[in-house]
Amino acid sequence: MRSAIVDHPLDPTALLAEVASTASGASTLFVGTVRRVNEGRDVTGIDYSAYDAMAERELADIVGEAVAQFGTEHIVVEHRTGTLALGEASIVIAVSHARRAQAMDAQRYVIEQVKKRVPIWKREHYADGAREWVGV
Amino acid sequence: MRSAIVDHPLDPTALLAEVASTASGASTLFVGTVRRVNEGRDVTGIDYSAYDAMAERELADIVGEAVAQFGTEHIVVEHRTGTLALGEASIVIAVSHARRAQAMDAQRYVIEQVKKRVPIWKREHYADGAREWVGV
Amino acid sequence: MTLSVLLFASWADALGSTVQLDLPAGARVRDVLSALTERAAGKSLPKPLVAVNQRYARPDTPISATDEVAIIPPVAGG
Amino acid sequence: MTLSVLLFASWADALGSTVQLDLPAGARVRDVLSALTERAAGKSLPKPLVAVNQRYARPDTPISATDEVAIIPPVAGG
Repeated sequence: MRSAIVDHPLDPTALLAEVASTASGASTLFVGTVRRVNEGRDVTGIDYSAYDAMAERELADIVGEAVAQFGTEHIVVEHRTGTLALGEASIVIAVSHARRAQAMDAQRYVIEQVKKRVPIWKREHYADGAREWVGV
Repeated sequence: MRSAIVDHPLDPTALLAEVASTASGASTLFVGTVRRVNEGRDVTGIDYSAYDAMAERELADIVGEAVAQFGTEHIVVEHRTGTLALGEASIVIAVSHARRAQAMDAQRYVIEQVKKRVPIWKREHYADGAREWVGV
Repeated sequence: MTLSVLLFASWADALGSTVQLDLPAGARVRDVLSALTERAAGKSLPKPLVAVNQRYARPDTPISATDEVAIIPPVAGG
Repeated sequence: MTLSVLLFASWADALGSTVQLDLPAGARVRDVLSALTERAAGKSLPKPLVAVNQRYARPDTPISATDEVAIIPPVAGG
């Protein structure tokens, strides 16, 4: 298991390879990406910022919980910070597990907990030039 | 949307790219792989065979159902046939959706329906030289 | 009528990938299954489903000589 | 005691990324929040949580001058 907050583009393929194991019957990848439209407004990009030390610890806690709860060591998560263009990946979650149901359950647990707990914020850039913090 | 039964190695990265869209906030990838151990026996490889024409139609039906039920066009599935070594991918399911919950729900729907309905069979090769059809 | 039936997996190993059956006119899926089960007597084969023209069919589905009929042992894709 | 508080996102835009607060000895998380809410008077800011030493803290968690205290506006990662 591994988790990190990084400031460079994410590589889903590398994370999928990192969790690969011949003990696993299923691997899953979740990739969060910057959407063109959010709540009816045209988005042109997003700044992600983090309280880095706490975000890294909280993310590591979540991965540790998923490892314990779903029974696989093969979970890797990276979250990106900085300015992201449309379509770029903000988070990649890779899981592999002997059993497919647990691989999918672990994937969902991690993304839902990340959304709730990890101190990361995003400021959307809109086509009209405005920039606003999301969830405020 | 697209689905296929193929007899060459699968490329998860290509399928992930195929479903990418700036209308999507989440992409998921499910990869089924050949496990080293099944029900306590050491596996060395698997032959997958299909009733090709029906398997292609059934797989296309499943993808069409998921497109209608979960509300995204961005679903691509490939299932491989032939002899696969340990760790090789037998199926790849790529989905992208505006919303993460629906992306994950569609992923799960497709793999569960494939397991139930698509006429594909596997014969495991064991370390002791035996070969047996699974699910028999 | 003479009906060609496609077999797969363990059923193909036991009886070949195609079997010719002589069936009375008006035969149904259940008659195909009975005839094949008789041929497989003594072999340990899993109970299959039957597909007619590449769709799963019920036991009472009628069969004609031009239908594509297939024996579908328990599937294991994914 | 003088306490340095870390701010993020909309709170950092409004008050800066660090704020110094003078608080009585024995102050708790709720006192930090009260002091900061007073400084932010008139600005439209979302209700935050507070982290002490990089963990979410309750309103009655006691604070000392050496703690790392941070204001956590609603998170939006993922």
